[in-house]
Amino acid sequence: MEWLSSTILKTFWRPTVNTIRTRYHADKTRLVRRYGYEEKIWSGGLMPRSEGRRLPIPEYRPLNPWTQRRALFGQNDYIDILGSGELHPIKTLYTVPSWIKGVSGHEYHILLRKKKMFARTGAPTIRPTKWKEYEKRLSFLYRKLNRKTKTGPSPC
Amino acid sequence: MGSRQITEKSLAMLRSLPRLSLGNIRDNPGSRKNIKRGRGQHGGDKHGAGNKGSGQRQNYMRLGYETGNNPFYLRMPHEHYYKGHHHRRQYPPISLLEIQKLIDTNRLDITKPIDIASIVRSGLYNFFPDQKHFGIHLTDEGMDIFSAKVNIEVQWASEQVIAAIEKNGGVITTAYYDPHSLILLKNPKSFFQTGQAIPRRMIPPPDVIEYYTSAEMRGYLADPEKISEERLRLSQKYGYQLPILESDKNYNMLCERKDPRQIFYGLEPGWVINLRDKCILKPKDEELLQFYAS
Amino acid sequence: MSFSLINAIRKLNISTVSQIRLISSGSTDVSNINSHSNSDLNVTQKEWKFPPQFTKPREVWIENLDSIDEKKLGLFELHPLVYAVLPRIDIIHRNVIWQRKFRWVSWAHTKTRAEVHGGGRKPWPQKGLGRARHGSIRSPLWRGGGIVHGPRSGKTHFFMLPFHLRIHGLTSTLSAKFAQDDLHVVRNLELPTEDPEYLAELIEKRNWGPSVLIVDDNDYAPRNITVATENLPHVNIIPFYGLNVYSMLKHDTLIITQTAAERIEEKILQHLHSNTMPQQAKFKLNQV
Amino acid sequence: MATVWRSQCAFARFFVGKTGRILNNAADLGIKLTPESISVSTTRSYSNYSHSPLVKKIKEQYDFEIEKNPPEWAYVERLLPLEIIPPVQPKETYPSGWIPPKEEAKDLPYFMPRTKNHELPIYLVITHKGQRKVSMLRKIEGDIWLMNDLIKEHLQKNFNRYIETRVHELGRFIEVKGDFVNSLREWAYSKGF
Repeated sequence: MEWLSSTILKTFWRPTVNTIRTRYHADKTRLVRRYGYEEKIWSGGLMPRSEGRRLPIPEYRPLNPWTQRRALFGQNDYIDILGSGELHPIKTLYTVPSWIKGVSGHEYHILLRKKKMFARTGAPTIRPTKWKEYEKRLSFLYRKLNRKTKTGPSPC
Repeated sequence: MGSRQITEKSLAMLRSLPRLSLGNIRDNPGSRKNIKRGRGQHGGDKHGAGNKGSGQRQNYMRLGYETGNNPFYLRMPHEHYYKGHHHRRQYPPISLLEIQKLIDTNRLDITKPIDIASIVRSGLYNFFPDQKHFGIHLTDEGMDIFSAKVNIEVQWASEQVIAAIEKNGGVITTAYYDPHSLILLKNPKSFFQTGQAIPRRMIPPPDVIEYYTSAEMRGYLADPEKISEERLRLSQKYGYQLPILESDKNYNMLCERKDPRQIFYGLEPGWVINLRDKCILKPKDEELLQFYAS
Repeated sequence: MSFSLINAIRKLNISTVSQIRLISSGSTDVSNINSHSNSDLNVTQKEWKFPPQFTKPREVWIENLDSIDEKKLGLFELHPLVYAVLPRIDIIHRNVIWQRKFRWVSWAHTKTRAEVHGGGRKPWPQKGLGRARHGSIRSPLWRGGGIVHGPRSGKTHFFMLPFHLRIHGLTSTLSAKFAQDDLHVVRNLELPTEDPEYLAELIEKRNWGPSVLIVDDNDYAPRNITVATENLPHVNIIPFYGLNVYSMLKHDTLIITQTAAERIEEKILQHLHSNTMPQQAKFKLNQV
Repeated sequence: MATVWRSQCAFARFFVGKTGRILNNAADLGIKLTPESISVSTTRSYSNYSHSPLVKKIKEQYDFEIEKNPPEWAYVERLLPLEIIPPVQPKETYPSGWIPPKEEAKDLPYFMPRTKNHELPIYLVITHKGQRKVSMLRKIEGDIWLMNDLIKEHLQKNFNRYIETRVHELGRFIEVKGDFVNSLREWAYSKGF
C-alpha cells in the first residue's frame, strides 16, 4: 500500500532537481593571516569611526584667566625702571632654575652652561647616566656644529 | 581729527577706538622677517651653501693656504712696523673744546679741581683701563676758544694745551695712574660699595718716569720750583701775560694737588668709605699707617 | 548744581583734546572752579622738576573710593612726557612679547636614538632573511625609537628689550590708557567696608571695566581694600614698581593713587633725563 | 674708635713667613694660609676658597677710627655719579659755541626739544658705506608738515636746488636727503630750538 501510493505520487508529481550554489566566493571565510593582529588604521570607509566603545568627549574645562598667577603675570618686569634700580627683572624670575635664568642660546650653549654649573655639585656621582648623556649629547653637538653646519645662525 | 599735531591727533584717535588690550595690539606690518630655510622646488635648493665643493661641505682650507703655492702672507719678508703695539699705553683723547663744552653745560664744576674721575662722571667721556687705556690725552682742538680757569689733571698733554690752560690762569698737571687705580677712578661708587680700603697709587713705570718728572710737561713728580719757572718760560714763548696765581681768589683751589700715592682728591689711601652710613673708617694701627704712607 | 558744572568742565576738557593746544592748569580754569562754591575741590599747582616744554600737562580728576557715587576731589596734573606721549602700538606689542618670552623656558623633551634605552644590538643579520636592513631597534624609523629634531629640554626664549624701548612701552601704554579714559587717579585707597560687594558695585556703577588694576605707592595697601579684593580675582592690587605693560593691558581699568602716579612720573622722568649708558649696555648675565 | 676685622696685608703675610706676590691692598676675606696644613691633600671641590680646610681665620684686628659725617664727605659726594644730567645755568657767553634754546620757540606751532644732553636732535645718518647720506631731525612735536615745508624752503634758498625730504609722522622725524646738518642746525638755532 505504501509502495503503491509512493509510485502513484512519483508518476504524477516529479520535482525538477536543480543544483544550487549555496556557497559563493564572497561568502568564503578568508584565510586569516597574522591572527590576533588588529589593524590600527581605519579602512572601513570614509568616516573614521572607532569600533566598539565610543571615544569620550573631553569635558569642557575653560581656562580661568584670573588665577593668581595669570592675573599678576608680568609683575616686577619693569622693576629696574620703576624700582630702586638695584634689582634686575631676571632676578625676580623665582620659578626659573638658576642655571637657565636669563640665558639665551641654542641647545649646545645651554647644555655647556648646565654641565659647567652642575659639575661642581654632586650631579655626576648621583646621576651618572644622566651625566653621561649630557656628555654624549655635547660631543655629538660639537661635531655636528663644527663639522656639518655653516657658521652663523642655523636652525639647529 | 583735522589737527596736524601728531601726538594730539593720535591720542584723539585712540579715544574713538576700542579699548587697547592684549588681543588687539600688533607689530608694524612687515617688521618681522621669518628667517627659515626655504622649502619647495627651488626655495630649498642649496640653502645658501652654493654649489658643490668646500662651501657646501664645510671643509674649507686653512686661512691663507693657497693649495701649495708659497702663500701670500709668507712671500714678503716681515717688517715690524707695529711691533709691540698691543703692549703700548693708550690715552683716549678729549679736546679742550669738549672740556669747554662740558663746563658751559654745567657738567664740570670749575670751582673744584678737575681730574679723570670728574670728567668720566660727566658721562661724555669713556675709557677702558683693561684695554691698555691709561687715562686722558688732552688735545689742542679748541685751544683758541678755551677760556676757563681750571685746575685740571690729565695723563697726557702737549705744550700748546698747557699754554692754553695757563694763559687763562689755570693749572695743569700730568699724572700717572696704574690700571687698578683707573678702575677705581672710573667707577668710584662700585668700589666704595665693595667695602675695601682705598689702595695706594703705584709709581709710574720706567719708560714714562721721565715724562712725569719733567717740569715742561707739568709732571706730578716734578719740582714745583721748576714748574713755576717753566710756566714763566712758556708764557714768554707763546707771548701771553701769565696771571699771578698768588693773587687769585681761588688760590687754594688752584693749588690743590694729589699726593703721588693718592687716587682720589681728599681721600687718603687706607680709608674705607661706608656709603650707607655716611662714615669714613680711618686706620689708626701703626703698621697700617706705615704701609699706606707715601 | 556742582555736579552739572563738573560735567560741563569735563566735557570742555575732553573736547579740547583734539585741538592744537590743551588748556593748561592756568588761572582761568582754576578760578572758574573755585568761584562756583566748590570749596572741596583742591587744585594744586605742581612744582615741575622737568617742566613740560611744548605739550601742555594733562589734567586729571582726583576721584574718591569712599562712596559708590563718584566725587571729584580735585584736579591733578600729569607730565606729558609720561602720560601723553605718542602711543606706539608696535612698541607696546614688542613689550608684551618681551614679557612673555624672556621668562619662557620650554621644558618639552624627547629622547634621541642615543638616549632611548637599549638598541645596541643589530636586530637581525644584514643579509639573508629577506627583511629590511636595520641596525638598531631604537632607530627613528622604528616604533618606540628615538625622535629626530625633537624638542630638547631647557630651550629658552630669553632676550632683553632695550632699556628705552621698555620705558617707551610703559609711557605709551599709560598714555593710551589715559587717552581712552581707562586711567583714574584716586586720592587714597581707603574703603568704608571690607565687603567685596561694595567694591564690585562701585566698579559697576562707575562703569570701570570688570577687571581693575589698582596701583598703590607702597607694599602695604589699606586693610579694607585688600580684604575686598581678596575674593575678586579680576581686581588686583600691585605696588607702583610692579607696574608693567602686560598687566595694564590685561586689566580694563587702571586705578592709580595720586602718590603712585607721582612716583611713576618721577622715576620715568629721571631715566629720561639722566645718563643711562650702563642700562643701555648690552645685556651680560654676569653683570646683573 | 673701634676694632675692625682687617684684610690680610703685606705684613700679615710677612708674619706667616710666606713670600709671594702681594696685591696692592687686596682684601682677601681676612684669612690666611697656614703653612702646617699645606700637606693635606683632598680632591673635594669647594664653592669658596675660604671654605677649604687649608684656610683658617686670621686672628688679627686693627684699630680703625670711625668718623660719622666727616668733613671729607664732600670729597666722596663729588665722586658719586650724577643723579640727573644737570640743567644748564644761563651764562653771559658760551665760549664753546653752545647756544641755549629760546623761550619764544615754544610759541611756534611746531617744536623740537633739546636732547637730554642739551644738544639739537639733528643727525647725519650714513649708510651704504658712505654712499647714502641722510640728515635726520628727530623728536619733532606739533605740526611736522609745516616744519617740513619751512625746512624745504630754507634749504631751497640756501642751496638753490630742490631738496628731497621725507616725513615720518609716527616716528616723529624728518629725513632730508643729503648732508645738510650744519644748515639745518643754523635754521633750528634761528627758530630758537
